[in-house]
Amino acid sequence: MMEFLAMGGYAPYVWGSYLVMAGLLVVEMLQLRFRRRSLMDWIRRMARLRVQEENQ
Amino acid sequence: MSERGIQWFRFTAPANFYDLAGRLIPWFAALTIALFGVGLYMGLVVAPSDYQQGDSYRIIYIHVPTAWMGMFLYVLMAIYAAIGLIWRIKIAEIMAKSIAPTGALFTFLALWTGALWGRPTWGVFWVWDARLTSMLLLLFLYLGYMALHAAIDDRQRASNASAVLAMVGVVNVPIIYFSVHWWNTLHQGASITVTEAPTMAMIMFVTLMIMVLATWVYSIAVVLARARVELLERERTARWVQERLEGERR
Amino acid sequence: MADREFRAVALAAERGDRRLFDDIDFTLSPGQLLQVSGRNGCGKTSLLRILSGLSRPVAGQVYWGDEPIQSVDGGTGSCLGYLGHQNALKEDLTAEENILIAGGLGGGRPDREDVLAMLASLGLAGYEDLPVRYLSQGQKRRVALARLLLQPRPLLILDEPYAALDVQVIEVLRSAIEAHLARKGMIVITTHQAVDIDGDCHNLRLG
Amino acid sequence: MADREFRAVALAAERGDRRLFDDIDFTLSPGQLLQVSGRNGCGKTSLLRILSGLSRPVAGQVYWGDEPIQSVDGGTGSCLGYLGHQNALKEDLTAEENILIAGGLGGGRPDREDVLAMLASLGLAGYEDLPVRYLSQGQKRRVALARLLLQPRPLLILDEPYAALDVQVIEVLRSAIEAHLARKGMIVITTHQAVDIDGDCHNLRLG
Amino acid sequence: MFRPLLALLRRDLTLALRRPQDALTVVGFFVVVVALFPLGIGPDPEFLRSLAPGVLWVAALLAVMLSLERLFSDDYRDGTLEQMLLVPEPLGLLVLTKIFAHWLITGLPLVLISPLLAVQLNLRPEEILILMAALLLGTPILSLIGAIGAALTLGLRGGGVLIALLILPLYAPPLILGAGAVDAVMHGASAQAHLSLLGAMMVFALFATPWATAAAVRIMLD
Amino acid sequence: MFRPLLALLRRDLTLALRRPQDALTVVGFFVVVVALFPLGIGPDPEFLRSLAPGVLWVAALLAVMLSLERLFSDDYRDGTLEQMLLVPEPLGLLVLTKIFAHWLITGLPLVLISPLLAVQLNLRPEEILILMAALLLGTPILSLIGAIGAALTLGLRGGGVLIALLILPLYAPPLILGAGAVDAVMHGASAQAHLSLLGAMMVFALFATPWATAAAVRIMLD
Ligand code: HEM
Ligand SMILES: Nc1ncnc2c1ncn2[C@@H]1O[C@H](COP(=O)(O)OP(=O)(O)OP(=O)(O)O)[C@@H](O)[C@H]1O
Ligand SMILES: Nc1ncnc2c1ncn2[C@@H]1O[C@H](COP(=O)(O)OP(=O)(O)OP(=O)(O)O)[C@@H](O)[C@H]1O
Ligand SMILES: [Mg+2]
Ligand SMILES: [Mg+2]
Repeated sequence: MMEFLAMGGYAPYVWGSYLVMAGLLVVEMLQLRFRRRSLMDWIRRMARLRVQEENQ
Repeated sequence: MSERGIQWFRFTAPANFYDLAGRLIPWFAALTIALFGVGLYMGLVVAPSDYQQGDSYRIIYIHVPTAWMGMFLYVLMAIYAAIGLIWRIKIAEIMAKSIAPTGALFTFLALWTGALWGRPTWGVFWVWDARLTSMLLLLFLYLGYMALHAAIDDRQRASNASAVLAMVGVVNVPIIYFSVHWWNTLHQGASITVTEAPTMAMIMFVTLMIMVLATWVYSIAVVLARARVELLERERTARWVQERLEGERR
Repeated sequence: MADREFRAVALAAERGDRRLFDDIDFTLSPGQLLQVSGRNGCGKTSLLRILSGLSRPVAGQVYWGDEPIQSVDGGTGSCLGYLGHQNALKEDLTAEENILIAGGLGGGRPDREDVLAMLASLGLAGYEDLPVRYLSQGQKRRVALARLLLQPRPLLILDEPYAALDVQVIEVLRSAIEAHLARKGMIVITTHQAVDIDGDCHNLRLG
Repeated sequence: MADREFRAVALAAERGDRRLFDDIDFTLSPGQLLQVSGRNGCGKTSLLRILSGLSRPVAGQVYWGDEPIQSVDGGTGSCLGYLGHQNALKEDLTAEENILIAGGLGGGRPDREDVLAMLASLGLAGYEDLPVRYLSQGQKRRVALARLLLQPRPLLILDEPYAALDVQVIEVLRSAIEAHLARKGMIVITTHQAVDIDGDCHNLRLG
Repeated sequence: MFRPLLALLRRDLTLALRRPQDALTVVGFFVVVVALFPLGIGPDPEFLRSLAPGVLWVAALLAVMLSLERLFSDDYRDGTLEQMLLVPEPLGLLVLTKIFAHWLITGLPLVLISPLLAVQLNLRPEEILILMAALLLGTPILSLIGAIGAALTLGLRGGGVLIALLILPLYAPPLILGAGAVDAVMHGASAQAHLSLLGAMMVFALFATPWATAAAVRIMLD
Repeated sequence: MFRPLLALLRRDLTLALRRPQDALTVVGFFVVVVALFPLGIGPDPEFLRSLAPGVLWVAALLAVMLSLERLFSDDYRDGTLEQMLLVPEPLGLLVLTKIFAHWLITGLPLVLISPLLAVQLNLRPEEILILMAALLLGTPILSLIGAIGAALTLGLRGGGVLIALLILPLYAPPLILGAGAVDAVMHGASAQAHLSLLGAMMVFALFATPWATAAAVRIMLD
């Protein structure tokens, strides 16, 4: 296992590449999900507002 | 906008696109996980280390796919932008805008992984090699596109303006590439260039292709997902959005 | 002066998420004036820009005779003159130069005497050869008006032309407008100030 | 509200080479309004800027009580509010934020409820949390007015406050001005639009 | 047909003459940037000489880029650009005329002042000739390409810096070729190839960019 | 006493957050300018390394300078600056607050991104540390001095280029010291002296320039 992690002495480079890539892809997906959620909330709020206005 | 134009693609109608993308995304997401799983296992565990570069060569499995993806997505983005600008097709505009962040991300990753690979192989993180330099300029083109999009408030105007920029950029990419190439070979200086891996072993090649496929599927999934969000944001007052929202939880 | 009608068909405009107006239709014949009125923010400026072909409506079309306004023979500018919120003057040029050059740009060859006479009639005698920068808010507006009135266009589109003008000049402008209508010109105008105009006036209320 | 007089003594202004006005004297007591009128370019804006201490006269002096206006205790801004041709709004902030921050900058701690109420009274209910950029010309002017009216200053200096406003809002503004006078405030105002104000009004004609 | 274009050209040149400091500041900027380099890098003459083509070109490029912000923005702010859309003349030609005027006012003076700076950086006469030729071909390209960026940032806050980000990547080819031309003569080679490529690029830009710029102007004024 | 200053600082930072691209484009410009140099000068790593301190500093300086144009001009254009003169608070302090906000938005990011570029130009870790320290001390000086130029060119046409001409000469001392610090470590000497001088200069600028800037603002708004 340690041997695998050491990558023949190139650990910083190899893992630096792979982990950064994994990290950034995950960040991209999370950011997308976050954006989608806040957008949905906003649309719902506006819809509620409109209904409220119409009822008045 | 006045003449709604070409409707022969069924999915150009926003609601249809929204639904279709929503149905496709889970499949691509699943495929992405599977391909990355297999690719990473093969690349990091199964494939033997290189007799010259040792284990550092394993970076190739992400370096090459990201580099390809970065370049390809720019062209794709420009094509969508042109379609959006000329025929005023909303979905194309949205696709162009949605591709940009992913393309920039992959371009950045190509630079990053290349730099980390360069250290063990060349002894430095960076040389002003033609390929590296034009990749860097490509990143700037992406950033300029996104900055322009962000700087303009009006959505329609933003996508039109950045479409012009994307098209100008794509005409220039080959010019940039050749001039940079020429510049580098004219000066003496850095004689190190990106070396071809010596006749790749079969296992390496297969692994590489799996990883390339994985980044492809990932890009499709993410771009579609982002396009859906963009679409919602643009059409948030449309009736179909309200209808979709009744049904959907998240 | 004009021999065609100016028509708007089913115009709609959006800004941000809001639909400003919908289904605006009208026909303006030679000699008629259309006053667009409405509260602040109801979309008057947006409508006037669409009418002059500067921006595109979300739906509908504007016609000059039978041609869409963007593709009029000889360019949109050959049939209409537009005065926006801004004066479109070069601050470093004098009033006279500004008007002469604008005339040249429009393809005409304006006469110096006419320009001076027009400026004088708007109360700018003595200010013709000062760089526009030295003029006050209202004086600049007058120069812009002089430029517009010197380009003989059948249709004039005026966005709050009275803004910043003092009472005397408003009077002058009013008679210029009436003369233009009498010559079978057409006018589209917005304003928050009440100025009565003699002629075939119509009203369009937004919002 | 105010307990001092606002006085101008022998003011003169020059722009370029021209003397705009000479020897302007007046005294404004609490509860009085001064309307500055005159043709375009006679120097109204220049006078108002001098009165608010933003620019210096060639001759003469402006006093707040016995202090010259530039060296009032607590800063010029503590005794007067100024509304110029420009609205002084940040386009990226909402109407509400703009007003709250301007209040904070003035050293006060404005109340959110008051701000919303004032905006509503000026017909901007529903627009409070939109970036000002999205507002039309007249709506922006209203936000600037709301900001001014929320800073309780004894003296208000208003340069064409009615510009770009529609009729309803002019009415609202008129009653706000009358209320300010009734509270023993003072006002200096210029305008080309005729709006009758009930109160102790005086007139100053330039040019 | 050409009357409006001439009127426009005359207007832009008149405006520039009324405000000579505008054109002079561009030249001033060029000179100052070149002068900063020895401060940052050290005064060694041989070293400076080997840097000279690059530094001169980068400085010229930055100077042109900065001046570009004003290419349309003045006309935009005071509403003249709007009126120009109403002129019965193809917008592309109007744009080209404006670019030409802009080059006469800013690009040409750079070319003319460059020998002075080149001497200060120890370039030789024959190298200076090539430098001027390259700049003569290159600065119009910079103006033409930059006009697109100028149009795309019309009316945006922070336009100046945004322009830079948009067009600097596109400036790489003329920069490489231009600096390369001088470099080639410095190393005893011929600059022929560089210069002909630059010329070809200029012709291409001359025909292609005005339309892109016109489209951008229309979009931003929509 | 401090409430208005805090309100101002909060306002400026909020505005920057609403428009993050403004700050990002400054960084982008910095990066792009640095990237242009190898294109103009050639890719030889050793050569680039010896240029690195000068190039990085000149690029940082240009980036700060360009961003300065917007320090007061937004406030000037929409009339907020006029209102600020009426605030019961010394104008010098208000100006200092604005400069501080401006530095947080533009100067600090430059410092933070500089290591990346330094690596591309082949600087070594210990040199990069000194580079960052020098930039950390130097960029505030650049902002402080530049503010005077920004105030003096308020409302003038072609402000951007004019600012450059006014303040670039004043930028010579921080440039020499800053680039010199890195150069010193590159040649095995100590950067102590350079850094302390830079620090002293910063303190001096901190006390002197806000008042000059305030005076300039008053004059230009008269
Ligand atoms: C920051 C540094 C680097 C960048 C920006 C970069 C960029 C690229 C790009 C754009 C490609 C795809 C181009 C094509 O397929 O024609 C590529 C492919 C490749 N790179 Fe890199 N690279 C970098 C560093 C390296 C290093 C250090 C190595 C190994 C020593 C390397 C090895 C390769 C290989 C083997 C390929 C695939 C070969 C091929 O398909 O032509 N790269 N790189
Ligand atoms: N870029 C924009 N994004 C979103 N909304 C906008 C934008 N520009 C304008 N609006 C909105 O569009 C509406 C119409 O603006 P417009 O300038 O046409 O009004 P107007 O009728 O001319 O008003 P005024 O009488 O005040 O000049 C306003 O309510 C404004 O809030
Ligand atoms: N910078 C300047 N240099 C020279 N003259 C100037 C300058 N600014 C203004 N003027 C002149 O000063 C006069 C007064 O200008 P001011 O703006 O005070 O007029 P105003 O009374 O406010 O006019 P308006 O009703 O049009 O707003 C004008 O005639 C103008 O020509
Ligand atoms: Mg309007
Ligand atoms: Mg005035």
